[in-house]
Amino acid sequence: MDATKKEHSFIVTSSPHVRSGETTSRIMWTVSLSLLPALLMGFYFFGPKAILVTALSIISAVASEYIFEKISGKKAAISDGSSFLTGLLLGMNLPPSVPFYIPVIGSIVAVVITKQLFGGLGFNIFNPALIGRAFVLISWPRAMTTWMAPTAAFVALDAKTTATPLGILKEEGMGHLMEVFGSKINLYTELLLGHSAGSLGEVSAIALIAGGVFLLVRGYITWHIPFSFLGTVALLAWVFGGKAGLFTGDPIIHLLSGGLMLGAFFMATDYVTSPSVRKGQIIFGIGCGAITMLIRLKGGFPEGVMFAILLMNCFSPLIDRSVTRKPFGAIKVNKEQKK
Amino acid sequence: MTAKDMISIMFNLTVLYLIGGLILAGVYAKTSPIMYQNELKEKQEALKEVMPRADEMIKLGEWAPHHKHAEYFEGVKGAEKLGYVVQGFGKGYSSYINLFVAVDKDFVVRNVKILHHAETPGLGDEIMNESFTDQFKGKTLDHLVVVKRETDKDIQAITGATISSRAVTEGVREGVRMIMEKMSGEVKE
Amino acid sequence: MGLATFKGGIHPPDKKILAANCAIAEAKPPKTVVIPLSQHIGAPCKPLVTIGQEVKKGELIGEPGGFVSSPIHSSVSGKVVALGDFPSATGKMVSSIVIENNFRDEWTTLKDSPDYMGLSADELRGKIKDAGIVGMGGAAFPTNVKLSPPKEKTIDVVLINGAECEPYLTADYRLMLEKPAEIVEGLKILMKVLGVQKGYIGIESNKPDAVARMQEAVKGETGIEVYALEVKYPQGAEKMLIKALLDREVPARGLPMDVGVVVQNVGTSLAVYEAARYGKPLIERVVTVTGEGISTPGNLMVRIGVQISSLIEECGGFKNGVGKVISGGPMMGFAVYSLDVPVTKGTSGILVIPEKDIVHTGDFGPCIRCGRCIDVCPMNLIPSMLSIFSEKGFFEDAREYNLFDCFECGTCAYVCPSKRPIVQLVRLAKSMVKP
Amino acid sequence: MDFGKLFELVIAASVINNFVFTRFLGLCIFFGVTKKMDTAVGMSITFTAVMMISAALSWVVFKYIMIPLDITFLKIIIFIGVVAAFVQSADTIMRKVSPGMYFKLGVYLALITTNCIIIAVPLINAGEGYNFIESLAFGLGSGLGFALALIIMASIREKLELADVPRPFRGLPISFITAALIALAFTGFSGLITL
Amino acid sequence: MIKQRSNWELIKNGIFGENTIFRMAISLCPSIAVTTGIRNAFYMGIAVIFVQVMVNVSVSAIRKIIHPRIRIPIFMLIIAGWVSVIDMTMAAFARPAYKEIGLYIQLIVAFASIFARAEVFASKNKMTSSAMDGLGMGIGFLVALVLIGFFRELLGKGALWGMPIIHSKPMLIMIMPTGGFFAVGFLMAFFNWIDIRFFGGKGASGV
Ligand SMILES: Cc1cc2nc3c(=O)[nH]c(=O)nc-3n(C[C@H](O)[C@H](O)[C@H](O)COP(=O)(O)O)c2cc1C
Ligand SMILES: Cc1cc2nc3c(=O)[nH]c(=O)nc-3n(C[C@H](O)[C@H](O)[C@H](O)COP(=O)(O)O)c2cc1C
Ligand SMILES: Cc1cc2nc3c(=O)[nH]c(=O)nc-3n(C[C@H](O)[C@H](O)[C@H](O)COP(=O)(O)O)c2cc1C
Ligand SMILES: Cc1cc2nc3c(=O)[nH]c(=O)nc-3n(C[C@H](O)[C@H](O)[C@H](O)CO)c2cc1C
Ligand code: SF4
Ligand code: SF4
Ligand code: SF4
Ligand code: SF4
Ligand code: FES
Repeated sequence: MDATKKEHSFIVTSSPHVRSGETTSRIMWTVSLSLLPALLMGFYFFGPKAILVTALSIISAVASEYIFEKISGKKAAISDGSSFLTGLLLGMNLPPSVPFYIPVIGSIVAVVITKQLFGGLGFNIFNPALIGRAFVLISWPRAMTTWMAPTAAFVALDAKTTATPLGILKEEGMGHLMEVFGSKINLYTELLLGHSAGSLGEVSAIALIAGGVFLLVRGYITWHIPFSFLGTVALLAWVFGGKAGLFTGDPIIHLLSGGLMLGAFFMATDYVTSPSVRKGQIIFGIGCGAITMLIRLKGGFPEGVMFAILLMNCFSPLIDRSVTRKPFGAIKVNKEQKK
Repeated sequence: MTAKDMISIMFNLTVLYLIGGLILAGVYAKTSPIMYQNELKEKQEALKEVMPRADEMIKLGEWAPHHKHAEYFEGVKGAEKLGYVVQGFGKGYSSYINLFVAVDKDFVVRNVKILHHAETPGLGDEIMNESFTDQFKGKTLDHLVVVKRETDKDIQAITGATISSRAVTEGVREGVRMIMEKMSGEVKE
Repeated sequence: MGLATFKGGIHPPDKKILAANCAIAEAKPPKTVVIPLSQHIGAPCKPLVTIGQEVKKGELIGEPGGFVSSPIHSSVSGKVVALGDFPSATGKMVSSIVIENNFRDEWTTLKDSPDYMGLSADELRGKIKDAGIVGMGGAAFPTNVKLSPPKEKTIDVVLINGAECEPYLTADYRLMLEKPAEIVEGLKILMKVLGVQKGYIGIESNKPDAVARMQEAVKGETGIEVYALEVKYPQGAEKMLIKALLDREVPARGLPMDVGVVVQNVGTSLAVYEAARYGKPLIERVVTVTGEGISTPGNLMVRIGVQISSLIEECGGFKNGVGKVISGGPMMGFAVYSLDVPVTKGTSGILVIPEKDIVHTGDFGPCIRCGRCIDVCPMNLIPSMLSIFSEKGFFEDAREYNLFDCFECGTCAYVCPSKRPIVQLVRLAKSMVKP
Repeated sequence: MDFGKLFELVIAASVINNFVFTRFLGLCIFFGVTKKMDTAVGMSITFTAVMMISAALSWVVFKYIMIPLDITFLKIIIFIGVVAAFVQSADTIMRKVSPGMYFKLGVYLALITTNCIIIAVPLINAGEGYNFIESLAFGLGSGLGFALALIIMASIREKLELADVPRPFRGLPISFITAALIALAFTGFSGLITL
Repeated sequence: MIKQRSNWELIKNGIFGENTIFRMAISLCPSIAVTTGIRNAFYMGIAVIFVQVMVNVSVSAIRKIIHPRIRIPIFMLIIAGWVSVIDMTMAAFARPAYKEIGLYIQLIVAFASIFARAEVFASKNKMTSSAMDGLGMGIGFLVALVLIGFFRELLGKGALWGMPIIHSKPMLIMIMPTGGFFAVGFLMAFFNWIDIRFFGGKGASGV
């Protein structure tokens, strides 16, 4: 058999022999890119502090991933961009005024405890960035619930603190919110632009929507989670949101404020920690929406998106397990068996 | 099983119950009065704290804020009526906050003491701090409201713990209102 | 009303243009041919010749080794020079007969029958069997077996599969352009054999001229129709084809005949005609030799048993650095490790991919659960879980996830951003557990 | 005792003050039976049932025997006795009545008496001075909450089977960390209902 | 347990070999519930030592006369009895701590570990060694709790036994449920690592 001794030696791998151009790292970097508008808005409104916080969390996220993989002898895969994205999202989820150790510890918790200890990319149960945020929120609630007021452009560095729109809504009610923002229209525009207190990447609804739509169009995420999430929130806000009784709530405020847009488009959609069968994703989205509104309206926190997503993360293995698909031709088989 | 087993089981049980019973009864006899004393002592001390000048506390009655069992007292020094101490409850962040509020005869708050709470350590539990409770001193009913900015007329919320702050204030306010309604009936001169 | 199709599927760039416009050319006669004794699903053949024996072109040299099996004929006239194991496209060694061509092209006497339509179903089936015809669309399943369904199954449609959904390949396309009438005749024969009134021909709409040709050819025929299909891989998979054209779902693990259908590739249909009309055995087929790695792509009429090496020579040899040589299409074909591999009845194409275009899947990433594979799987499976279970050795669980409904079309692996070798893992799992 | 309050009690007991994630009870079982989904489910069913019934029983005993006799200081002995006796009889009855079910769930009965929730529920009921209905509601809530915890945990651990967790963390440690993260998620419910 | 071991071995076994929490992974609840500070952890440990020792002693004392048929119930009775004793005693004399960990003291009655030792060891051995075994087990438990408590209080309150140590902002999370699970998880992992690294064990503690 001189076949093997031929002048050519060919690559012999199993079919298929052609692959699509899509790669994991390309996905991660594209998602990061689509977050850029919102990030820039954050920088614009909150100035250098915001930049520092974001940079810190990205750097420490990537670094801790690299170090962990070195120590545990895995082949370092920071180039896949997932830890970068985690760091970025964590940064965007923090108040701009937090002390430096918060983004650092948050990132370490996110990447090392939440992701690597569970087996690394693809195996983590919980959304790393959000666990990172929850961890620091519970550890230093004070620092994490003092919000600096948006100071357009890089001027005033001695930023003064205020409450977030949702905070006001919860603690002092609609009336006071109107006092602060003047008219409803004014409020909406401010929320859309992001000229309000909040986490540095969550404030500008319009920029986030732009990014989300971009991802949808390019097929990096599907409509199932974001739409079922947003839809549920809007519905519940309208039905139960109003002080004047049922069906008097204002869905728009709830849609535009807080981390909802960021959560619905970029965090609930995390492939790894959400169900992968589309039917399951709708359940997931509805669950997120319901819990978000439960916490916002009745809970101890003004904002509920983070906890809602984390709670649904707990359930996604269960959902994935119970929502299965019937293979092509399956029903027929059963019929046959009945016969 | 045989009669013999029966007997031995019987024997076992009786002996054990005897010994066990004796020990437990003994311990109970020893400890229960102490427990009782402890509880009494704590209450008395708390009362004394909120109204130091009083040398006697007369229990006037009971009421049920938030369906909880609460009492209220009158503090007297000799013949002089100093004022009242009311036990109140406020619905906090993760627990009901149980407190004493002392008011003088014209229902101005003199003192507030948190008896028990299970708020978040390092956050909600700062309601225990003097800096917070002292705000109540000298306040009258209409100023027992929480605001979230600098104030001297009203009660300023602890940042990051508005809910707990509110709970305490509400507990105090309800107590004061209750005692006013109760007393303004009789204690009118 | 859009084109007929199925749920799932993908649109890989169809590189058909490379060879689409090359008319089918007769490949130059080979010096020797290596004819494997098992080119079909089912039992291998028993050799009927001995070393040194002279054989004529078309002479029977291997007889069926069982019911699901198919005879084998010499594709040249000449002398048997060797009997033994030779490499095959799948990488296995199979016992084959090597015949040295004497270039005289003497045919054995073929029993042709001008009024073949007059023959009875059984006679026709006999001719098809003796001609050693097997499915030329992929799995090379003995056609006569397909044509003898068990009593309880009533067949009412014959489908001719002209989808040719695999990128690059144009063999079926050229046949439809150049031999439409014969293909239709073949279809009519198949219908007669099965006693069926309806015959459909399904062609992907990226071959409009082929559609037109076939439509012409079926003018006046009763019960035969031509349909254009949406361009989507794996439109040609028979289950998908049947779903698309008849909206019938072949039961999981079932066969087309369970829904009253028999699917045959256009090439098969042609072979059936030639067998019925001229009694010509299946000794040659159209092979598309193509790919960016080959100098002058083309469609060749090739004798069964010709070694790939000579085809590649004939097409001007390799260019810009060979990476892979594939027998079949890029989605389902087999990468060969040696050019000695012979063309068989099931070989629809030889594809040469240059080094630079190879996607190296050696160090594939973890599954990021993006769900792309789930969306495209034509069989509605959850490939991600199949691959993970198989990778971690939980084969039983893989079976719970309908492992055995997977027909290894490779659609999932094509889209996977982590470049996971899903099909390979599926095959591994299939080999580790019973269905 | 209006209905809303009962509902709140059940929700609070099951989700907000979830026994496992906020009161740290029943951990042995929690980590013990959540390796496989079916065991978790079996345990959940058995557990919720036992929980409610023993809550009811011990309430009756407490109200009509211990308080009148003023032997509340024996509550530990008596409650454990009640629970143990009930579980024992349940065991025997099940074995007689439906051996099939016993085969499925019997094993868990054995485990239950060495689980602190089962004794915690009567103690808490007694401490909080709940009335009969409330005690039932509390038992039910606790049971459901525990079932929820078990099932979530089982589904997660089955998924973790496939992950390559660093060696020292395999088994219990990673399970504890998982529990930690679930507990973290559950703090989202804190402040929702205050009892 | 059958082969006789010296008292010292028995105690060592309780602390390391069969450490209730880190090795056997039973009686886990208190390891999280009462470890927000070493003070509570310590009191809990003491209570458990007391109960374990007394139970072992009494069981071994009556092991000869006890009738097999009622062994289990009797054991439970004994455990419950001793638990009540320590419960009332602490309620009376250690009120501040008791207010916080009272429920868990009472729950000792359900600890698998106590019953297991009585059943597996005390009912087969003579009083002294039973006492030692109980002591070992108890101490092992106490050590584990205090260790966990140490980290949680230090990180979570920046204090030890209520005394402030660190004056920067503490990590509240450590004294919350989450922190408890974290602490135990990481300590277990740490001991597994030691086991793997230095004793060539296979780690994977308990379950
Ligand atoms: C872990 C955690 C615990 C909290 N505990 C309390 C608490 O005990 N009392 C309280 O009033 N707020 C508590 N909060 C804050 C509330 O969620 C809410 O944000 C705050 O009361 C709003 O007050 P602010 O407007 O002054 O920030 C806690 C927050 C977190 C994250
Ligand atoms: C094991 C096996 C048995 C088959 N039996 C029959 C049959 O009895 N009747 C039939 O019409 N087709 C039968 N087929 C042919 C299939 O329907 C199908 O046409 C053949 O596998 C080629 O399909 P492919 O080219 O899509 O792989 C069989 C196929 C296989 C693999
Ligand atoms: C993924 C997949 C794609 C296929 N595509 C085609 C195709 O495009 N054309 C074709 O003739 N057969 C195709 N086949 C084979 C058909 O399923 C079917 O077996 C064949 O057409 C039956 O006819 P035959 O027995 O004459 O080969 C494909 C099979 C699979 C599994
Ligand atoms: C659409 C999308 C959303 C993502 N969202 C998150 C996220 O919210 N938090 C995060 O840590 N990583 C996110 N990632 C990155 C990555 O999936 C995540 O780190 C994995 O959970 C790591 O295993 C996202 C990735 C994609 C493609
Ligand atoms: S693999 Fe080849 S035979 Fe099968 S469908 Fe594709 S092109 Fe046709
Ligand atoms: S791989 Fe599966 S589908 Fe393809 S031929 Fe083999 S058994 Fe049939
Ligand atoms: S190879 Fe199997 S799993 Fe993948 S898409 Fe095709 S049928 Fe589905
Ligand atoms: S496409 Fe690849 S990465 Fe995406 S889910 Fe499927 S297997 Fe996983
Ligand atoms: S101590 Fe084991 S279950 Fe609570």
